[in-house]
Amino acid sequence: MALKTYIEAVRDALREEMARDSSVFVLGEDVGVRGGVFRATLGLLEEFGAERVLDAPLAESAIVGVAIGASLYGMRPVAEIQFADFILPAVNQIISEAAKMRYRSNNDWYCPLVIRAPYGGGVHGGLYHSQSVEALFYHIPGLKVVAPATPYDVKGLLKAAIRDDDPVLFFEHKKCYRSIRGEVPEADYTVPIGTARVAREGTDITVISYGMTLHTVLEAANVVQGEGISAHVLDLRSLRPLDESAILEAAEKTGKVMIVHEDNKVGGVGAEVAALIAEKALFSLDAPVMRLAGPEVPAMPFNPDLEKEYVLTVPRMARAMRELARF
Amino acid sequence: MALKTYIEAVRDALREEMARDSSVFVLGEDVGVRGGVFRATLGLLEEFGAERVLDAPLAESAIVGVAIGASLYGMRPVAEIQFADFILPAVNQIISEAAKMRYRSNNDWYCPLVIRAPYGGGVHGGLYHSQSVEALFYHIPGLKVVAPATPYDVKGLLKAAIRDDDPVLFFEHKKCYRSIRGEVPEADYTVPIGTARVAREGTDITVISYGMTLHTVLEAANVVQGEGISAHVLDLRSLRPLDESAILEAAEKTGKVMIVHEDNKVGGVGAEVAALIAEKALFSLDAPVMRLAGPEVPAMPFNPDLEKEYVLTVPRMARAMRELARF
Amino acid sequence: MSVEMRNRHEALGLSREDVLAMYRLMLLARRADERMWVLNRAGKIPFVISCQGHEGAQVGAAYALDRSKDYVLPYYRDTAVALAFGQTVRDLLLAAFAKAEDPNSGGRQMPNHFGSRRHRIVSGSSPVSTQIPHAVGIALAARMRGDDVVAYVSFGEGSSNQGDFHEGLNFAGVHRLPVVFFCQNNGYAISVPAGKQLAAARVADRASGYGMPGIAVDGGDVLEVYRAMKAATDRARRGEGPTLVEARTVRLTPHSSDDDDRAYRSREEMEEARKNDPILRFGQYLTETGVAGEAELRAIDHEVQMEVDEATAYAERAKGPDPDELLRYVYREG
Amino acid sequence: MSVEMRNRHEALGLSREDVLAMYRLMLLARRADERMWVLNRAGKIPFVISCQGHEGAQVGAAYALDRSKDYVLPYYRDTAVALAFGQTVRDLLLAAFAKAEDPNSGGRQMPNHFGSRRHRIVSGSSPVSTQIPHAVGIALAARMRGDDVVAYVSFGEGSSNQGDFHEGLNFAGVHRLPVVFFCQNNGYAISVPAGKQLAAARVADRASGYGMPGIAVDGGDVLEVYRAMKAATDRARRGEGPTLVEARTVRLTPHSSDDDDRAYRSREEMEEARKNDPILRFGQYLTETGVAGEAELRAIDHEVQMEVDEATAYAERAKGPDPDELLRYVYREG
Ligand SMILES: Cc1ncc(C[n+]2csc(CCOP(=O)(O)OP(=O)(O)O)c2C)c(N)n1
Ligand SMILES: Cc1ncc(C[n+]2csc(CCOP(=O)(O)OP(=O)(O)O)c2C)c(N)n1
Ligand SMILES: [Mg+2]
Ligand SMILES: [Mg+2]
Repeated sequence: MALKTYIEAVRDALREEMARDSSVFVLGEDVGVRGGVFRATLGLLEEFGAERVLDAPLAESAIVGVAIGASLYGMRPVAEIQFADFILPAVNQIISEAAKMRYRSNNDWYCPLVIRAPYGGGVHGGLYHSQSVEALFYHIPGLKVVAPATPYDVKGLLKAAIRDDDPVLFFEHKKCYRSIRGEVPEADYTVPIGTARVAREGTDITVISYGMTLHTVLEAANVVQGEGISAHVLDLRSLRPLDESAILEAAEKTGKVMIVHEDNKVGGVGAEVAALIAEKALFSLDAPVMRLAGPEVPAMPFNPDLEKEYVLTVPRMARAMRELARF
Repeated sequence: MALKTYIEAVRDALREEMARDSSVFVLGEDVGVRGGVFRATLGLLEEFGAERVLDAPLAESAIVGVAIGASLYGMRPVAEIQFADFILPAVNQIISEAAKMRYRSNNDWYCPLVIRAPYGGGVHGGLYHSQSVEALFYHIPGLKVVAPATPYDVKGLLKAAIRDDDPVLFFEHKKCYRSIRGEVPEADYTVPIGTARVAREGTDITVISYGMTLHTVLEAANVVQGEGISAHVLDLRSLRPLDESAILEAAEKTGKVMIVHEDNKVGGVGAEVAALIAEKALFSLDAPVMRLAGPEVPAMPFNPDLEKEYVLTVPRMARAMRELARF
Repeated sequence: MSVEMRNRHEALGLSREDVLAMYRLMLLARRADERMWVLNRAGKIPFVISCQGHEGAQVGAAYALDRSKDYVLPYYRDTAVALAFGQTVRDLLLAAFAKAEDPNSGGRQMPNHFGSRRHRIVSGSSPVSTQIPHAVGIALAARMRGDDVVAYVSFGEGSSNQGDFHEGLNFAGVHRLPVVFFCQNNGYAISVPAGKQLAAARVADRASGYGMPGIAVDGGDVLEVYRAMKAATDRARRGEGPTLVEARTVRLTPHSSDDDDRAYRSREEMEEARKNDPILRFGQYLTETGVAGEAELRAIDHEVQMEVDEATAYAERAKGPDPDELLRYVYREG
Repeated sequence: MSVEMRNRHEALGLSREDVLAMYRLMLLARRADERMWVLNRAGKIPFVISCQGHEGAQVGAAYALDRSKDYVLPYYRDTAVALAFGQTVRDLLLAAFAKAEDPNSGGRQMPNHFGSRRHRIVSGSSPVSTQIPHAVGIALAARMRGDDVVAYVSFGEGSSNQGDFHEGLNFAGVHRLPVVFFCQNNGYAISVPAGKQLAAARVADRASGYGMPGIAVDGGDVLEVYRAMKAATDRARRGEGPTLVEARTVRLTPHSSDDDDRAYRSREEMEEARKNDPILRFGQYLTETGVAGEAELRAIDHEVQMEVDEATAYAERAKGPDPDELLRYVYREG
């Protein structure tokens, strides 16, 4: 095992999959000589050549649309959207085309396609380099959506996504890129899409999260542990399909559930998780299902004080955990 | 009061608002001489001229983007998207631009803009002329989203939307267009955005819905009434903002809640409604919060048997109501 | 009649058999289309969208491709292209009746949403122009794999105003990919005339903005379309990059069975359009050049009608999809 | 020196005061920009995106507009346009420090995301090219209202590959709207050279696809830009419709403070680019034509530097937004 950063795990997964399978290639803005603005594709151009590491024109709908076409031909494109905020021009290609290809052709055509996009804030990105966009996609049948929190899961899920025969949106929290490190095996492995992971065992309250906030949740869990509150933490990892049984099991374990995400609350992933629990584990509940999420504003402001005000901090989470535990 | 169809209410609202305020104009595909493919804009060209009834090139991002620009100048454009399915190329303009304009400019610029789009299925529209797309937008701060079920609400809400100083997505269920009739006052009136409406008083179960399925719910409620089940029915009308207090009140009234929509279940509007109830009315509940929604498939197929299999029918709803009442 | 006129098809390398097959194909598409309107008006099928008036452009284009290996991404009017690439009239009618055997979608999509892997016809959707970047991706992938493949993609002039047109052509231009972009300009996008859709004199004028040639041809003349498309596919095959070809056609029907075009097209205009019926014009060419006599053409028509009758009977009787199919193939199964 | 050369600005109707004011504006934008890099490297501001190398194009364009009534939709490099339309160096620095008084956004947006209603500068965002249809809508609305307004909208050559470019220009072409589309072509989109962005020789070549004139000019020559833009705005004002103007510029900095361009640009190329510095070139023109002496230009620079110093001090001390502001102005209040 080696200690790797989150972004190294992205890069390793890409390199290993490209070496393993000649139908894998990457395309996107600045992915070539620049190695991506976050350096996720660094070195790939040198190793695999310009044909398989394609600097695309600045046009996201074409990046996704061309990738769809290539995937129909049997390639396995990994498209990079430079910032998740800029996936919006490609929504039509993603939802009308990639998501519906297999269904509309009655299983005749399909898209083995991965779309990687750095999302999330807390990095002084301002309104348009900080957004969480997963809620626009986790609703859509035909898509798979993952949002890993650890380098281990990044590598295993990205490999699984590339080998998947259906379109996968792969959301990388950009604040994790360099701040999160973890053990990553040398040997080849995958993490199955659609499975959550218990990130912390606990008995008093259940906290469900994903991405960067998972780490804040774990920190806050340590804080309240000192006060005698034992938090059980579930990392969703996959947002579509959601791991229903893991969610219900975690909810039933403590009967007190809090869902945490950076994205704003209304209609966010937490809505579905809460609804699922209200539907299938209602009588295990000892407290209302709590959601701690970003505020109902369009995005995270650039000004650092406003940004801080937006972000869910350890103290805010710890406060919510205490409240839930006391209930 | 006059008996009007749903689409007549759309047309009347447009005509009256255009006559009242010279800054109101409509643009979209085939809205001019053709009067819209559903005939929502019939007669407007003759009455208000080609400058205010603009046949736009076949390009939804431009239709919305140009409408945004005009709204910034002080006009009140009403953009028609021919089918809600085709709103997807305009998602970037809607979410990145219209929704964020006021916030990003610190209240200096804003978009008094309405986007009308016929949505929903059951009319042999196949995969791409039947979709419900409201879940992509009800999550987005900065937008308002309405989806009326009756001619009265269509007219009152469309007028309110046109007079609103923020962008409103106005979703018209195309199956309602000619099949739903109702009383509409002659005098000018508006229905405030963000308010739900009790569509039926009842005491045993609460059913929450909107759009076409509201009518099926009411039919099913009549069916189970004969069996001694009294259903309380709430018509959401607005999907963003949701009328939280009306939802909680309706839930508390019977303690047994079912949410119904045509859109698929995961991450649909019902998720937020259920989550809200699980958060704020949990201890009033006598039964799990039930959701009856479209299946997790990309869209409604063209074949009539498959379409029928997709649609939520009166018997299916009645069955679910009985189940909930028995709980 | 001049010798050049007589020899037009021969000069293009097309044999007598070729041009008769082309004529037959055009007629087959037309008669199948006409049948669907009859079925629609009889309440038997809910929707029709037509190729009528476009058959010359489509057959000219399809014959310029290598039907044994090229890929096509047709749009909803491209009935004759689907037939040229191997779909049958039965297939068309199975789709019209939305039966289980519909090769495009098993009855899930509207008619004329073509797609069948074994014919290298890529599945299409309703939102216009999304197929344009797909064609570019197919061409890119084929080149990566070292395959000799040209991708054909078609669309209307109205659809050439979508962002995906621009982004797709630009990508293909930059990477010099083997794609032929085929615009069937019938002068209308539903009710909106071309002049309100675009200010350029010709859609083909857009090509220079993508560093590729743009050719406009008379789409009512199947041989002229063949000539232009052959040059474009040859160019693509030689690795010289994409071409935008615009064929001026006529739309001989309303936009679809849901449309009524009397509000926006005069009957005089329709009369004019009918004079440009590509089947009429090609029939005249064949008789005037002595390739075939009137009787021979009538015989073809008769044969084609029988084929359409048989297909209709078959498709009407065919099984619909099992209702359980609703939930299948959202993701890979097994 | 020839007479024509001497009189170039006079022939364009620009007075000595005009050209000195233009020079000052270019320098003001440059010095403010340079200051931001210093502040960034000192860790005082998190982000800079530059106008350096584009000032000639921008000032030439802004002067061709009517700064008392036209609307501008600038992109993030358009510092000099924002200044020309009334924003001050203080405003620029307030935005750089993301302070409450930032006129664009109250500190919510990144620097250089210009917008202030009182200056008729329309609020911009980060996703490129979205502003292009907005400019078209502004022009449409102004014409509906009968107002004499031209809308200016700018963007890079990379951004001219977005669908919104195509859709926006097409709409304006069809409706002959008073918009000037101003492409600042600096040869790069972050690291990707223009040749990988588009295959057309010039972005201006795209204009014919929209039925409008397309003009390419040397963006390092402020007077040439002024000439081309004046023709375009005059045309727009006469009701003759839109124009696409492409100004070839140089990007004298990395893409932004987050970029490192050494991986993709040689130092020789940068040296070449510096020779095309529009400020250098305009300074030479002014001295060679005798409009101003070296000393005079130095005096302007001194004055400008003082203005930047004052602005920096003010902005650094200014109040940040109250944290409660986070939740405000999502919708209309009250
Ligand atoms: C994105 C999108 N918007 C709107 C429509 C509705 N629509 C279907 S066909 C059509 C007109 C297409 O015109 P054109 O491209 O000229 O093709 P034609 O039908 O004339 O062959 C429209 C507006 C659609 N299918 N997709
Ligand atoms: C839709 C979108 N995709 C990607 C980006 C990230 N991005 C910011 S600037 C830029 C390059 C722009 O190049 P160009 O248009 O040539 O303008 P320049 O910066 O060279 O002046 C990119 C890719 C973005 N802002 N918006
Ligand atoms: Mg057309
Ligand atoms: Mg550039």
